[in-house]
Order: sequence, then C-alpha cells, then structure tokens
Amino acid sequence: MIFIHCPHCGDRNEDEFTYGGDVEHRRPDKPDAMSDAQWCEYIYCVPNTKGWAKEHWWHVRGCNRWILVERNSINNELRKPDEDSGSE
Amino acid sequence: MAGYNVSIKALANCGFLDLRGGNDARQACNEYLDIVLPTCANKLVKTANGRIAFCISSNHWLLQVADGNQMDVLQSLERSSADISHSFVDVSDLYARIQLSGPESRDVLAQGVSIDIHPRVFPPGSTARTGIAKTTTQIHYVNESPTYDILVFSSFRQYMLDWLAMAAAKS
Amino acid sequence: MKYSALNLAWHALRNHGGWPPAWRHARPKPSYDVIIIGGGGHGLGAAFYLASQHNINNVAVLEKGWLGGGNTARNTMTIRDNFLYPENVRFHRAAVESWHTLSNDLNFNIMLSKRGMTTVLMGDRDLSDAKRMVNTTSLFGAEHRIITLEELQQRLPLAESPQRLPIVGGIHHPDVVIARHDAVSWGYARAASKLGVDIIENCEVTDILCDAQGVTGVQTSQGKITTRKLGMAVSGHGKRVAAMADVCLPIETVPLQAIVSTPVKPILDNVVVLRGLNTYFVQSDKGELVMGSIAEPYPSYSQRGTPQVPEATIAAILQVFPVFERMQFMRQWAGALDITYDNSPIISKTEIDGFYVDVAGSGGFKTTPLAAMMHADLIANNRPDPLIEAYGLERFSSGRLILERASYGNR
Amino acid sequence: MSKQAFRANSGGRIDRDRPLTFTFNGKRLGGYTGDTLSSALIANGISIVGRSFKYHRPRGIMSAGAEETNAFVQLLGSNEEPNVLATTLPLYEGLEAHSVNAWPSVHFDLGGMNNFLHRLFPAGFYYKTFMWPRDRWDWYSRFIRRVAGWGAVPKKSARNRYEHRFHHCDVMVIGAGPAGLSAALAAGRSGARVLLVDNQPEAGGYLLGDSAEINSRPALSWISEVVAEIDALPDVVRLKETSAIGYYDQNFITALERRPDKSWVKERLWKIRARQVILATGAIERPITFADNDRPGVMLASSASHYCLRYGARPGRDAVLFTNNNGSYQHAIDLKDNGVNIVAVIDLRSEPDASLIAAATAKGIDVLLASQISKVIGVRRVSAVEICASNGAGDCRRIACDLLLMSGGWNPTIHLHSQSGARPAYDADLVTFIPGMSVQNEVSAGACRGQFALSTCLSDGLTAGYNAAKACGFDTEPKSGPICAAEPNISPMPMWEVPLPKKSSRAFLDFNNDVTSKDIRLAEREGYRSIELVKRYTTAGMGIDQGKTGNVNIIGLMAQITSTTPGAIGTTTYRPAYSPVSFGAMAGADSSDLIIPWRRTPITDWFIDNGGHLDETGALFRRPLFIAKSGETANDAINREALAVRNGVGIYDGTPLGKISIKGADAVTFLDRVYTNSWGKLPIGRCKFGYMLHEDGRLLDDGVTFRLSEDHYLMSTGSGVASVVQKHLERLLHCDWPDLDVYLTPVSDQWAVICVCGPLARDVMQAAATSIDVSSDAFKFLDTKNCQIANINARVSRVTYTGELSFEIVVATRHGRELWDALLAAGKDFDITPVGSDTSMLLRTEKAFIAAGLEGDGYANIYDVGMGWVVPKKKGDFVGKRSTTRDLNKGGPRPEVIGLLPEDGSFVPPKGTPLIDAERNMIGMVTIGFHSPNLKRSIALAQLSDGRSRLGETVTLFTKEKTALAKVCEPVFIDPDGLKMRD
Repeated sequence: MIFIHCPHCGDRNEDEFTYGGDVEHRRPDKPDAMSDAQWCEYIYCVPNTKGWAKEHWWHVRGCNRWILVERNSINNELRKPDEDSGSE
Repeated sequence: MAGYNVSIKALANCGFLDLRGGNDARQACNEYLDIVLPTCANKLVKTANGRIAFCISSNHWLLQVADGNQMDVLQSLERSSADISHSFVDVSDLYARIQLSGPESRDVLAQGVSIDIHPRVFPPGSTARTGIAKTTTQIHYVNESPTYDILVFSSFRQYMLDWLAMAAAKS
Repeated sequence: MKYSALNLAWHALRNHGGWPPAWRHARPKPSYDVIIIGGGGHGLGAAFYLASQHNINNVAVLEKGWLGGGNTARNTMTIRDNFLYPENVRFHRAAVESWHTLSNDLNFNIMLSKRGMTTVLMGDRDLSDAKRMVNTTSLFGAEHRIITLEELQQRLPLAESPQRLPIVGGIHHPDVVIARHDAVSWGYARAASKLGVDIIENCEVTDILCDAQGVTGVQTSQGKITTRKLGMAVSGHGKRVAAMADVCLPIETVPLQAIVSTPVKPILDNVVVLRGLNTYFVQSDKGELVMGSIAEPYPSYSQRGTPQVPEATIAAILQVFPVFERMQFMRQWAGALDITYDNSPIISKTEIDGFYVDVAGSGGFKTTPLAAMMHADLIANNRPDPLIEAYGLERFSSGRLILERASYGNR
Repeated sequence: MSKQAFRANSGGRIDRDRPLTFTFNGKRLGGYTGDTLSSALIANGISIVGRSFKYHRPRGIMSAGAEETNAFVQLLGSNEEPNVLATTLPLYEGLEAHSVNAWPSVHFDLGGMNNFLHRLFPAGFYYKTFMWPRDRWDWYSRFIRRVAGWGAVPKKSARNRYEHRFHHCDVMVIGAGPAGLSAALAAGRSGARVLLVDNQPEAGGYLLGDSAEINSRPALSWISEVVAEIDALPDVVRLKETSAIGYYDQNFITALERRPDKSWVKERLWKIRARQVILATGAIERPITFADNDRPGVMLASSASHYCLRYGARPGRDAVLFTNNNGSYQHAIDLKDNGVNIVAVIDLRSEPDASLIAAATAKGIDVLLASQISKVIGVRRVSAVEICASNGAGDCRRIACDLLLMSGGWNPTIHLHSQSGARPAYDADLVTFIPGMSVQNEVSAGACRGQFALSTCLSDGLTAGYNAAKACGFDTEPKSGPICAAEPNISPMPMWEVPLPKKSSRAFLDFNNDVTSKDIRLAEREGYRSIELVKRYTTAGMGIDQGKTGNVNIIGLMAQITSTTPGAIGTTTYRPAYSPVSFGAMAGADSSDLIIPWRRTPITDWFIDNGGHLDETGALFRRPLFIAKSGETANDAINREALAVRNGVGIYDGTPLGKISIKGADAVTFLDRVYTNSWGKLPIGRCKFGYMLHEDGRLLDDGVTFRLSEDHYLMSTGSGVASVVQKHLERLLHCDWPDLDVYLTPVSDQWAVICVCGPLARDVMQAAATSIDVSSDAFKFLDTKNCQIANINARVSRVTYTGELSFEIVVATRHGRELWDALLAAGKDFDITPVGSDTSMLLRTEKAFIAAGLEGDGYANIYDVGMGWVVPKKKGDFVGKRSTTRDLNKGGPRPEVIGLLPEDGSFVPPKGTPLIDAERNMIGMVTIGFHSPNLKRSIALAQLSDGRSRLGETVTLFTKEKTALAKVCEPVFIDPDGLKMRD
C-alpha cells in the first residue's frame, strides 16, 4: 500500500489512485508521419524502467487530478518530482 | 443488537453544482455567490444562506445549495461566466447524503477510511474527498458531537448505508 | 548416481555421506555452442533439451543468483490449460501433457499430482464465459466440463453460496496438475549437468555482444564468454536483458503475489478457482493452502508484497469458504512477472541472429517443460516448431496478437 | 482434577484467587487467570505437548513466546482452531485443546515408527524416490498428505466478528519491554501521537519474568509507573495483545489485536501509517545444536526462568544449564531462587565473566567450564545428560536432571526491520544478525538491535523515542533514564553444532519441520549452497514458526561447513506475517453483500419485487437479465419480452450506461480525436453514435453522444466499460492534450435512463403526457429534446439499441422510479413489457448492432467488425487511426463479423462456440447466439476469418456435445434498412 503524495490532497493510499503510465511513453504528435515499425514500437514497447521513473497517476478517488509521481520500481520508494504539480 | 453508539441516517437531497474553471471562472463565481472559493483541495467555505462550497482541487468545486435552487444558480452562474472557460454542471442527483453521528462515529468511520481523521489534523469543519470502504465519498466533519455528513455517488447510496450499518453493528 | 528407493536405502546405511552434488558448480569456459541466460525452470530446461534432444552439450546456463530463484521459486504450483484462444489452448494442452514424464525423464521426483481443478461460477455471465472456454478447449481434446450446482456442492462440500455473487455451477478440469516448483529447477539442473551442461551460478550477464552476423557472446560478472547462439529465459527481467541486444520486447514487469496458510490436514484435492473474485487456491502436499490472485495494477520489480493483496485474496476465499475463518495466514511473497502485451507467450527468434527469447507471457511455471523444449528446438534448428509459430515476435507487427485477457479487461 | 504439582505456592503474575479449569488431551487440569496454556501445562507437569512433523518424536514446550516451535495445539469447542500457539494463548475457563500430529495419542503415536526409520527420510528424500511406477506420485502423496499437515480445519464457521481499523500516528512503537516503554514515554511526553503495541496481555516484555531492578526497586514497579504515565497521555494509544505482523511500503504496518475493547469483536486488524517507527521487539534466545536437543524437558533458559517468575510454574525440579554466554547465568540463579534446583551450569567457554561464576558458586551451583553436553538421556522426558570436556579429554560424566536449559546466545528480533526492506548485518561479537541500514523511517532500539543490557535498553529506548518525536516536529528536552545495575557483555562463543556422539545421532535446528544438522550437511554436499536453496531443499525455516529460533543456527552451521562467515552466507528473506493471522481477521467485517459494492439504479427494487433475474452485468451493477412471470423459464421470459418489443412496446432500465459531460470551447476537437467519426456538424439538439478505439486499433466502446448546447456534449458509454472509457479520456486530455479547453465531468449517477421501445412506443409516450409533439415529423430519429413526461422534467432522445422505434428518456435519478411507474401505468393499455439485459442483447443481435465487448473480442479492429464505414476518408488523426492504417495483412486473413443461421434452427450456439474448417482448424467463433422468437429460429453473430468473402457458404459449429452446420449471412436479421427505428 504505497503512500502517494498528491500535491493537492497530501499523502494518500495507493488505492485512491489509478496508475497512468510512464511519462516517457508520450503519444506521438504526428502518428501519420511514423513508419509502421516506429508506430508498433510506440504501441507495444512501454518503457518498464527498473529504478526511478516519472509516472502519471490519476487521483480518481480524491481530487480527480492527474499528478506526477516519481517512483523507484525496485522497491516502490517515492519522491516528489522536480516539477511539483499536476499536469494541469 | 446495538454495537457502536452511533446513528446513521439518509439525508434529503440537496442541490449540487460541479464547478470547474480557472481563476476567471472562480472570480465570476465568487462575485455571484458572494463567497471566496478556496483554492486548496479538501477545504470548504460556508455562506450565510447555508450554501457550502467544497474545494475538490484548485480548479474544481462542489457547490451545495438548497434543493430547488440549483437550476437558478446554475443559470445565473452561466450568465456571469459566458465568455470564460468553465464547466458548470448540475450534479444534484449524482450525490446522495448520509449522516453518521454519535460518540463512536470515528470508531465506525476508521474501519473504512484510510486518511487520518484524528481531530488534531481533521478538526470540525474539515472536509476530504476520499474513499470509505470501496467507494468514493466527500466527508464533511460537521461538528464535535461528532457528526459526519457523507456525500456518496447515488448508485452507491444503499451500499454505503449497508456498510455503515455493518461497521456499527455488533455482529 | 541414480535416485531410487533402493539407492536411498543403500545410502541410508552409510548415513547419506556419499551423495554427490546434484549438479556441478561450473566455472565459465571461454566459449560455448549455446548460452542460456537464466537458471530457472525454463532456462535449465532449455539446456537439458539441447543436450538430450539435439546433442548440443557444449552449453552453459548463466544464473545471476541462485538456481530457480526467480519465478520457479515464486508461483503457486498450478499447471493448467484453461485458455480461450486456439493458439494458447493448443500450446497449454501440450504443456500440461509434457509434465507427466518429467520425474522419470529427469530421475528427480518433482511430485506431480493430478489434483484437478474446480472453477466456481458465480452468475450467468460466468457460466456463459465458461461455455466458451469448455467448447474451445474441447476442440483440442481437453476434458473440461461444466458441472451443475449440485455436483459442485459434492466436489466442494465446504463451499457456501454468497449472497452478493451466488454460485450457479462450476467447471471441472480433471487434467490440472500441481508440482513441487523448486524441484523442477533442481531436477533439470541435475539432469543437464549430467549431460555436460555447465551451470554457472552468481553470474550476471551485463551485456550482449553482437557483430553484423549476430550474437557473438556475453559480458558477465565472471568475464566475457563467446557464443553464436544465445537463449534468454529470464522472468522479471526479460525486457532489460533483451535491451542489451537492442531488442525491445513488448513486456511489462508486474508483481504477482502468493499467500500461504499454516499447514492443516487434507481438506480438498482440487485447485479451486473463484472466477468472479479473481482468486484461486490449492492445498499443498504439506497441508498449506497456497492462494493466488491477479497481478498488481502497476509495473514494479519489488518482490516485497503488499498488505492489500493477502487481505483481498483471503476475503474472497472466506466469501465462499466461511469455514476457513480460523485458518491462518502464514506467509506471503511476490514474483516479478513479465507480462506480454497480449498475455500470451513469446518463444521467438529476434532481429539479432542467434538471439532467441522465451518469455512466458503471464507467468510461466505451467509451461516449463514444453516451453523449454520448444526454445531448445528453436535454438537448435533456427525455425519454430508449428506449436510455437503463433508465438513469434512478428505478431506485434502483423497485428495477429493473441489477446488472451481481452475478454476480461481492457489493457 | 490433579494438583498443580509444579506450581510455586506464591509469586508470579497469576491470580491465585481466580482458578480456572481446562482440558488438555482429554485430561481435566487446573490453572489460574493470568496463565497461558503453556504455563498451565508446565504447572501441571505436562511434558509432552505434541509430536514432531516428520519423525513424530515427542516434543515439549521449548519457549515462552511467539517463537515457540513445538507447542502447536488444536483448540476445541466453540473456539475450535488449528495450530494455536500454546505459549501465547491466555488460559480461559473451559479451554479445551489437544495435541496435533499424533495418533492415537501423544504418548503412544504410531507415527513414531518414522523415528526408527529416520535414516530413510533425510532432507529431500522424496525427490529421490516415489518415481516408480511412472507418474504415480499421486498414489504416494495420498498417504503423505494424510500424515502431513498439523491441525484440522473446524467443520463449522463460528461467524465471529472481525474488524479492520485504519490508524495514523507520529510514532509507532512496537514492543512494550524496557526499550519500547522508554521510547513510548519519551515520544509521548513530547506531545506526539504515539501508538504502542505489544503482543502480551500486560506491558513489560521480558521483565515480566525477570528479577532485574530499576532505580534499585523491582523493575515491575518502574513498569507500572511508566504504563500509568503513558496511559494518561491523551494522544498515546496503547494496544495490548497486539502483534505487528507486516511491515510494508512507506511505514504501513499491520497489527493484529486479539480480544479488543469491544466484547463482540474477536480480533481487530490495525492498518497503521506511522511517520516514524521504533522497533523494540527484543531478542529471542537461541537453542544449541546438540544430539537429541529436542527432547521434552529441553527448554530455552530464559523461558524456563520466565515461566517460573511470571507464572510460578516450574518447568522441572532438577535442572542443568547448557550455555555459551554470560546472559544465562542470571536465569539459573533466578530459577534457583525460585525453587528449581540447578544441578550444574555447563559452559562451553573456558573463561566466562568471573563475577558470574562467583555469583553462581555463591548459590551453590556447580559451574563446569569448557564442557559440553554430548548426550541427552530420556525419550519422553529428559532424565539425565552426559557431559564431556570440549577438548575431548577425560571421562564424560552423567548428571541426572529433568530439565535441560539451553542458551546459545540471543538473536535480535529483526523480522520487521527486514520486512521493511532493510538488510540485516552480521555482528561477530554478538554472533548474530543485527539491524542494518534503515531504508524507511524506522529505527531499532534495545535488544532488537543487540543492546542486551537493561540499562542500555532503557537509554536506547529513550533516545529513539526522543529522536522520533523530534523528526515529527515535537522537540522536547530529553529526560535522563533510570538507573540499573551493570551487566557483563553476553560474550557468546560461536558453536553451531556440538559434535554428535554417534553416526545415528540427530541434533535439531528447525524443530518445527524436523530439520537436523545432518540435513544441512546433506544439502550442502548435494550442492544446495545458497541459503535460499538450503531452506527450500531441507524446508528449514518454512514451518509454522517460520524459523524464529532456528534460522541463525542454520546460517551459522552453513558458514561453518563452507568455511565462511555467517555474514557472507546472509539471511533468507523475512516476510509477513511475523505471527500467523486468522483468515477472519485478514478479511475483516465486510459481509458477503459488501465485499463487492452493489450499485443500484432507481429501478433495482422494482426488479427485485417483480421477478427480475439479477446478474452481474459490469460496473458493479446487478441488472435483470429478464423479468420472469411466475411459472416462466428464462427462455419463456426472454421470448415474451422480445416479441413485445418487436410487436408492441417494451420498457428498459438503461441507467447503468456511463455518462460523461464534455464541456469547453474545444469539445468538438476532443470528440474528433477520441472517436472515429466527425462531430463538427452535429447540430444542437441532435445526437449520434460514436465509435471509440484503443490506440492499438481495437474497438473500445460505442455509444451515443448528445449535443446539449454550443460547447456542451453528453457522451454515453457502455455500462461495463464506463470507468475504462473515463480513464482513457481523462488520460488523453490531461497527459497528451493538456492545451485543450475541455472539462470532463462523470455524471453517470445523476441521470436515470429509461427506454421505451417498440412499434407502440409513441402511443405510450403520448399516454404518459409527454409535453412535446413526438410524431415522426416533429421528433426525428436522433433528435434530442427537453420536455416533461408525467410532469417530470426529462430529456428525450430518439436513439435505439433494439432497432425499434425508441424513446430514451433521461430524468434526474430521484425521479427515475416515479417515471418508471408512470410509464408502466401509461403503457398498461398497450401491454407494456419490462425487458431485461438478455432480451435487449437478443434484440441487438437480431439487428447486429456491434458490441465492443463481444464482436470486438480479441484483436478485432474497427474494420474487422464491419464498421469501417465510420472512419471518414479524409479525417485527421484520432486515437487508434494509425493502428488501422498500418499494414495488417501480413498476418494472413483477418476475422470479420458475419451472421450465422444454423441449419438446425432449434440449435442455439452459445457465445464463444468455435467455427471450424474441414481439418478442425478453428477459423472463427460465435460472439453471441440466441433463439430469435421473431424469426422463430436460432441466429448468431460470429467472427470468421475472411468472413465477408464467405457469405452464403456453410461453416461448422463445434461444441463439446456436437457439431452443427450454419450458413454464413449478412450480419442483420431483421429490418435491414432500419426503417422501424427511423419511423
């Protein structure tokens, strides 16, 4: 039960949140300009970082905001991301 | 039968408006409603005429008004914010209200609320949007009796009543 | 030295002082015909089959920690074939079959028990999905069968129907077996070692070396080792190891937890699946209830376990088996699963010649012998057996995914 | 009832004025309030409490706490429970228990023959045999399973109440011994919120059974003062009989409270989030590994003294202490002072602390140095021990005794520290593992970090408490701690195995799983060298006690065998639960109705009252599949309902549909990007169907979106996928397109949705006093209008999921039932028929309206389901577009949705039925099949490989029971031109 720091609500249990994916895995701006191979890599090869990664989490059972969380996937250690705010 | 010393009751509907928008929209709301909408999540303000504005996050509020007033308020707000980016939605039936009160209310609530509701950090007048058991709620710690008003999505109303009854029961 | 009751008795008279090591603890040679990364069931199995079925004995298995310390040590022992898509049904049917001779093939008792599985169906929708599974698997010869509520009650007399999710019937899967998970890696290690395979523990691969023709070797914590053929069978770290060869695998690493109770006298033989509650359990030979649930909702390499999974899993089991109220939760653990995008295995060549991968897809204990055999065959012959043609990496560019979980949830 | 022959006449913390009776193995015995089951057994001179797991050797009580490895019993009566630890079970009136793992009785156990055949059962023997005949382990396992296992599961559930409780605190202190009490006091005095948990009924830890003094007074008076002060602090919570069992991420700790404050609660599981954690869990004394060290009457030295001092229960009359450290001398002296004759102290070392020898000698206790026990005489109870010089010189001598105390040093209880993610470190001076670097906000204090002297425990606790409070912002002046006498360092001598006298001798390391030193040697010899492999091969440390007493001895022996240090071997991973937790407590109080929330619509009660057959239909709703009249089967009801909709009028509760308000200047842009079709031209007051894809091209959802005003749209989604769609849209808006001026507000529960459908729907609408003109000219297909129906404000739309003339009426949730009743009343003359989800699905199938969850199964994309026409040729980017424009033909023919007409019109192929070719290859599958009462035959939709080009062909349906032929047809069975719904 990781304790996620929501910049709006403070520290909350993980069951108030939904994981929203690695920040690096950003939707391409111009999908049409990509080759089939590039597109497939975007779709199927998510980053899956071992170690610290910046992630989107949705505080769906709280303030409903999307927040950035930095999490170490080795041991679930958390730290505040340098941009200490939601994406709005 | 009696378990914890609390009482649980469903409250009558209220009018609710879901208000979203940036600072301009907030200013417009403040002017029309004659209040200062808080910008800090999990805060609330009350007005003299009994309205309550719960701040869900810095650009998102839930305004509780007397039932029957919601459409008037909504239309007035819409007029006052015509050219401003905003979303005002009538959500009066999205939420059902349940009241938990009595000396052992906190013992019942703590069975399903994972945030800290110790009066030192959650004094009377506090509010929080958080889970109770397996649903999402807006908890309002009304007074020290203690009394908690709980807003719950209306399809979960019976579940919440059942859950509270279970949590308060002896067996 | 052969393992048998007779030899056991013979050694008993000598106080068991003469048993040799089950496998040689090898130091790496400079070069091998084939190197397998990963000393779990899949990797050791691939080495064993390379040696026993393809006469390729100059093989090394590199294990970064202790043998079988990955998912072979962290599963719930259950070997099942209740899948929905033809490619998966065919493969997993054959995989279950492949277990039956294993103890004797390896001369190591992996304690295979034909326990059977009973899936408890809670609601009409469960029943309708069950029909789909039964019809599809029976096309491939499985004996799965829908059972009535009455028969379910006979099979699971301790079960009670909860009000929220009333039981409507069940599926009985007689073919489901369980095996002593750790023994699988030890049995393979011993048998492979006997055939000349070098098993190298505490040897972490730090880089995969390639030239224009393909794989040339690996860099390891014990130095550089050359090879032209490299197989990878590392659960939980497949993405990272493959990335050393610039191969991007469509997988995410997600923890899957298991929970075990204190041991009690036998109460049920079957593996029990509570489908609507995403929970299953089985009683081990030792008497413990071994319980499992679904994978975590976000990727992580942490193997520490969480409080919410034992809580939810046990709460689910108590819904249907209230008599377990005073059973006791004893221990929990987690394994890191490499979940493929479509939840189906990848046993495939890669864009790097000589580099092959065996990724289970959603937990691979159940397929160990067959996947290892197919992986070995692929390495030896450089072409997939028809049984694993659908498991190639090409499916991600052709769009022919085998989305095994698509009907249960949306990714 | 026999006399408590081993009970002291006075002393201890039992209440002699409140005697209790209990039954053990059928024998009625007496004890006192304040006893544990084990102390009462000891007072009654019961030495055998059970039989061991594998060899069925008689076993007695070895310890006095949660580390106990032998004394697991089956509790009987109304509290029936397997595998209960006698050492932590408070005695109560009428308690009934018996030994496990013994048949017919603990005194004469047939399984005991295993002990004589023990050579056949070394570690891992089963891996080497039972392989003949082939594949017949099942046959053997049936016997093995019967003898394995410990207690038996009760036949009935007592249905006790269990609770969960969340709790937050600044400082959590685990353990109320001297260190923990000091820590709680220091932290509590600062004003911090403190939670102090301890697994005993009263605070004090080991001091409850010790003769130590604090401030020159008995330690227990210091404890009662401290407890009184702690209990008076308003923000300190102290929980008794509460064990911390799991230490998880970010200082989340679970703790099990037995016998909580409310009499009706059996157990309470606390879920604690602490800012700072102080572990004051003490230390566990270690057995010594020597031949037959498992005989009844062999006990840990501190435990024996604990029984004597705390409970007035003497574990024996004549005792020998076998030790390797300074810490156990005082226990011998305390026992002597309390009526247990100490025949001798056998010390492995040649130079123990001189003051201890003097103290022992002064009490008349013989101390033999550089000596060891080579043999234990007595099977059912120790009767004598054989003592030899450590160097083998001289003769051995035999000393009669009925109690053998052992003390192999102390293991700090580092389990929770290790669970927190930290790695323990080896301390060569203490010959054990101590906490390593903390990785969470956690610190160990006192014995659990190797500070064994009472004075350091006290000061360590104070410092830890003060620091933890300070870290939480409560800075106070620290007070100095109390004063106690100096103690020598415990200075243990490493001794991992006392040489065994005979080849057949066995010395036990893991008593619970019957693992001996020979097993460890065998494992090493066979190459199982990693400590994790040793554990798994021998099962050492995997028993109910999870190796609390045995683990370090195993690591030490492994180090000795492989000529390395225990630090280099390392520990295995400690995992929750520290002590076993009942399933009831793990699950908590949610009754079966509450484990999964049940979402209701305003109509749910009506369905319950009127024969609705409810089932899970996604999103936590239970909806009626059909509404049966009395005597009707499911098929009867569905047929009746379907005919009514096609020929008369039906009414359907569509409330579970997901509804999302989409508002903002960029709403159209947003819709264009998330749907395949274009939204720019939709006029206000109109609606249309949209098809939404996953980014990988699979169909995610289809639904109707309404344009309510200039920049305000209302999207409806499938009920089952509502939350998935919401997350999909939210994620896109917030993470990918944060610049769009769009607000999404989920409003599903705001609106009740009731659908009136069928040729007579218009008549019902008129009869229900609809305030607008609903004629086909005034109110066209896909119009949406505000109006009043039965005096209720409503928004009505001409959309359909059945292909019939339909009015979808949306009203505020509170009016849902009122509207339903009004429509039923208005429809009475038209025989309006409530319909369920299965019927609705049948009607959809007849029209072949695509359902994402069915026809979109597997890897079907928008083209595969025959909906390619919704993708405009020139439309810009939208989610999923790129996946549909890539080359998808490399993988061979794709599945396409077609209709099927089984040749035998009475055969309804169930959902998922495989379609096969002549070679039995699976070429497709039925996505849904029904008997259509309107067509009076069965129909189905299916995915078929290259299906569009096979129209008119015949395919084979395969089910377990039979195969059948079906004709491939266009996927629409009724009203192909859609005239009825546009009427």
